[in-house]
Amino acid sequence: MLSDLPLWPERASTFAVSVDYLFLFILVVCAFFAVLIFTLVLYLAIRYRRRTPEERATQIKNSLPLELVWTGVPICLAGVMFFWGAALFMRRTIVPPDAQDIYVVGKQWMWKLQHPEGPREIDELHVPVGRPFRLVMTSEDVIHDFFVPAFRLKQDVLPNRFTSLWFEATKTGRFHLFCSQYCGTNHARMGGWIYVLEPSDYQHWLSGAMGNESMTDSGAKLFTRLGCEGCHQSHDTERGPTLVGLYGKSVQLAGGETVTGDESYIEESILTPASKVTRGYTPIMPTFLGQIPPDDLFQLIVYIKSLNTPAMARRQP
Amino acid sequence: MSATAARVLPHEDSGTREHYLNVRYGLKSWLLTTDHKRIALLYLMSITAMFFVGGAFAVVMRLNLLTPEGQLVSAESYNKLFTMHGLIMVFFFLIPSIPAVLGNFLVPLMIGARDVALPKINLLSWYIFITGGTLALVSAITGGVDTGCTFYTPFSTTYSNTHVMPMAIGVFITGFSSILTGLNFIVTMHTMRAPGLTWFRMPLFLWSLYATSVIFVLGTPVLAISLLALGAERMFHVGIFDPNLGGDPLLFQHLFWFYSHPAVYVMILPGMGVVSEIIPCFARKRIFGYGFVAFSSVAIAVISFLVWGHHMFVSGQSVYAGLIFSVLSYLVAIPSAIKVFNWTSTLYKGTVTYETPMLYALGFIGLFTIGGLTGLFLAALAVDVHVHDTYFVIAHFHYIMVGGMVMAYLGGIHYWWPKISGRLYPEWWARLSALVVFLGFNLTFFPQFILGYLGMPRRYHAYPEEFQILNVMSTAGASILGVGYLIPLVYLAWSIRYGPPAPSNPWNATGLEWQTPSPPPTENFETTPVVTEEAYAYETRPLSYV
Amino acid sequence: MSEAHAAVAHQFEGLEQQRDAATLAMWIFLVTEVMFFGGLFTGYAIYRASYPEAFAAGSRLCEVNLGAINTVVLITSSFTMALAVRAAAAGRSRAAIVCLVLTLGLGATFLGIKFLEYAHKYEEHIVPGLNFTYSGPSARQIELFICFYFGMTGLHALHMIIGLVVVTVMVIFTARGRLAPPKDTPIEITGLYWHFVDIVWIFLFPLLYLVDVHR
Amino acid sequence: MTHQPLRLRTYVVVFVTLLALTGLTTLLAYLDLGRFNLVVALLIAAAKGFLVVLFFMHLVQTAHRTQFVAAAGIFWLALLVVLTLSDVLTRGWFEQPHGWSAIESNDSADQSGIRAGR
Repeated sequence: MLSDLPLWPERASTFAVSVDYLFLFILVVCAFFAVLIFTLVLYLAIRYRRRTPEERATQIKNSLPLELVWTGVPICLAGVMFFWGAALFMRRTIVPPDAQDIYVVGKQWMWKLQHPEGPREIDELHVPVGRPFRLVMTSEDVIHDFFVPAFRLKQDVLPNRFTSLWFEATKTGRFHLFCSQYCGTNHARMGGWIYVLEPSDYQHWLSGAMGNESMTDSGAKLFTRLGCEGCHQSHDTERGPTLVGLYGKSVQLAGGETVTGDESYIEESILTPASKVTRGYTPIMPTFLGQIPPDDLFQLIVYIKSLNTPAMARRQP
Repeated sequence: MSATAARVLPHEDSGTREHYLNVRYGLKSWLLTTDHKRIALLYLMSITAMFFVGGAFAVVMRLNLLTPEGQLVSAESYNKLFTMHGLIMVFFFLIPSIPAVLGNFLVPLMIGARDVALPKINLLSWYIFITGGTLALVSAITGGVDTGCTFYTPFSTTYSNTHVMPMAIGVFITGFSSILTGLNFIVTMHTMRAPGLTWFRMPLFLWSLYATSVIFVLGTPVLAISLLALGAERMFHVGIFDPNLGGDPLLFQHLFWFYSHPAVYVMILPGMGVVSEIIPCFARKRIFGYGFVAFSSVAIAVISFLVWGHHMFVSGQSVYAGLIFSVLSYLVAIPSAIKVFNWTSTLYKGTVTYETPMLYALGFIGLFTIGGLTGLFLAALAVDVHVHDTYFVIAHFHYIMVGGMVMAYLGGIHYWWPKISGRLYPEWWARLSALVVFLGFNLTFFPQFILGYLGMPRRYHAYPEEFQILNVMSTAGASILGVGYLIPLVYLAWSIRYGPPAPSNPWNATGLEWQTPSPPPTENFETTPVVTEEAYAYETRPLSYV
Repeated sequence: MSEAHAAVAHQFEGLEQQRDAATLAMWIFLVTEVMFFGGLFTGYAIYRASYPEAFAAGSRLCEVNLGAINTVVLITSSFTMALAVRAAAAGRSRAAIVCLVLTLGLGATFLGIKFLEYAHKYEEHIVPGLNFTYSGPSARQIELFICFYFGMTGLHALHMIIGLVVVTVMVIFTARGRLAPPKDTPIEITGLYWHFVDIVWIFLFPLLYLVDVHR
Repeated sequence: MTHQPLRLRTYVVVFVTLLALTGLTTLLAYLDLGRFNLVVALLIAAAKGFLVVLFFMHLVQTAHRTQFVAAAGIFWLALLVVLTLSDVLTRGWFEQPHGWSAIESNDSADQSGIRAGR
């Protein structure tokens, strides 16, 4: 019976292996102290039980060195745990440059995922093994949390804000996806599966799922439909700065400080343009808050990012 | 001043002597009393009722989790169950349990005063508690709340259509009850100590209540303002926390956890104080490292205000803040470790006996150690990424709240029951219930550590099949625990009428509260006692009482 | 908290202990009030750091001259309250009553000016939740600022009203002679509360009105 | 302890200083000091607050423990504000964007460096 009673989930990502080592280290330290305290309490309670009513306890003076020992040792152990944990946390935060983006939208009780090449998925994600992927995530309503126990990774997904989570799968197979931030009635149903495939199977799946157009094309259509072309063209006009090469560039703001052109900046400039006005321009851009659903917003952002490549930039009016 | 008779006989029948219970009768004498002892009993009755209401919710939740599909109750009612279980157990049982019941009863007695500094405010505190409690129960009966006991926005402000407002106002009102209790204790301990009772001769129970009161006074108002803002946001949709209107949901989490993390220390510090009283008494030995245990209570109260960010490591909080809060969270674990080591060393070379309070105290040390150590997993940033919002967290805080605080509360109730009721409880029944509680508790919550690391998220009414075995074990444990908690209710009630009358110092313990008859007269002491000895001077006490 | 009959309540040893307990209790209560307002100040600090321009624009919607007058009114009322406490301690109950009534008048003036400001904002249709129809760049964040404006000054005005009621009770008790020394602790405590409410306004005035006057 | 009352002169001096500081903070607000506007305004407000606390509320004469209580109130408020701001102001520091198709955009040098994000 014990064989199918697993004690920890599969290790299916680079991060999972290192987290398990840290978990084991803390487990060993805590098990040692727990056993130490349990045996000490039981031994002392039994060894020094009152045998006869006349027995007298021998009073002990406090001992400063003993107190310093059991203050110092826990501090050192805690320090090791902190630095190890913090180092791993930084590895979780710094995204490797060659990671490919996938856009995730959490909605009350389902996950909508879209690959830049175009395939859309609901509650499922197909990824090849051995390649890093960065999930750029936002929510349409309340706070959700993208949790994959097999990868030992989770990240809250907040409305009107992008949070990212990167992983590199190391094992093929099917792994649970949960929503682990309470989000309402069917919070328990809001889950799914992560399918990690061999690269060849992944390509096969990708070509099969190419039904709809890539995000860049649908982004371009949106760019024209929403009238962005009127102001943002291949070069600066007096009405609006060009968006060619915006992604990753430092933008000088009217207020004097500089901001990096990342997804959050693009999203904020689309939804609430007046909060970060580029130097030399007046805040005449209308606000699109509440008018563009997050899926379309991702497509616009992918299109704007694609303007970094000269080929796409030439097709701008 | 120590009682001279070696074997203290019940020298006068407490029935004829006038004491705080039989001085006046009738509803008015209870509802308008300013006697801290009667107010303590009013609190005892109200929080016991709330404990069994919250416990009932927990039992239904555990039964629902027997099967992976969770068909016992629907998703909505399961969400309401865990929210109400959390809110009632935390705000209406655990927070007032030791401070308002044992604290109200014992603080004046332990410092040799006739009453707390502000008796009318003490009664007002109980009425505020009852008002808040009624509002919470009304909200529960008329439909319940499904936002989770943390009221996270924007779900609680815009997306939940349950009775969030009455519950938020109920908790808002109850917060002032703990503020007033905390204020009362601080002023009482500062200004009304008996002559000769310096700070370092005070029992450690008072040190832990002092630290708890500091948290009450400094933390609870921030919860009040965050619930007020939540109410305003829910009524006027003005965007304080609504991201679509420019607000930041993380601001609510910051304000909520600024109070709620110190509140979890409010839910353990008094338990530590009770254990620091019980262990020296039944080991007949001075506590080891009095100064260290006292200062670690205050240190816990202060550092607990610096660590709340560890609840938000994966919530979108900045990585820089995560690093700061992780370091400080490890710092707050140190004083707790010091306390555990000092309690264990107190047993060395003592003459230990196993009365029920001692069983609860030894159980507390074991279970609190596990609870505290699992906190180290949650403070490590990388491990918290995996175990945050899973059953690992549920097991961690239940080990501290139920394994620690409720065991200490029951230990304290049994330890001071002769003083409170003037009757002795049946020893063997009490030892049996202590054992049942210990076993039931471990069977309920230890499997949840494994469930947590396996990745079962919390607040799930249905779960994948592979988690079922551990959930069935946990439900089995919960039913044993439920029975374990019912037994004391029966025999303690029985003992009020049929228990043998208790002498003034049944355990022959140190402390001013044992130098007045039990149950004590309304004025507590005929003449204000003078303290001459150190805190736990058991070497000068006469030998055992057995 | 005023023990009308016996000078010392039964649980205290002497008058000194009772006065110590009362003032310490009031100071601790004021600390809870500091943390209570502290929650709003934290929210204000976060949103001002996140939306500096919007908070500057929002602050320009507040009438600085009325705010300045209110600050002067409240500081004067704090002065008269301090004199009242001093007179009561010295047993000059007539002078104490005069100063207390002056404080009442100044407090009422403050509330009058405050509700005048609220009325102006209502006419300009910038009351969040009721009739907020301000449009323009970053209207949402300006509504957030105005919401904090109403939240903070509203809570402060509520504390002013409570203060006025308590001071009125003190005037009645002093007139009846129940607060002659050594039983004048309640007046001192009311003074502490009143000065606290004044200090909250001293911080509210620059944060809400003087954010961006120079542009 | 029943402290002897302060001289009337002290109250008047404190009152006049408070009025002067109110005027000062209003005037200084009309000068464009950039970031320092907020710092100056808060310093003046803190000075006025301390004057009221020390003299009008007799904190100067009360017992040390009451002074400690007042100091604790200010310290805890600072704790709440500073630690919460430590989260908000440093949100963009570590998560740095990376090029989608990784062409070397003009200032990729500080790509991985820490920058004052939003």
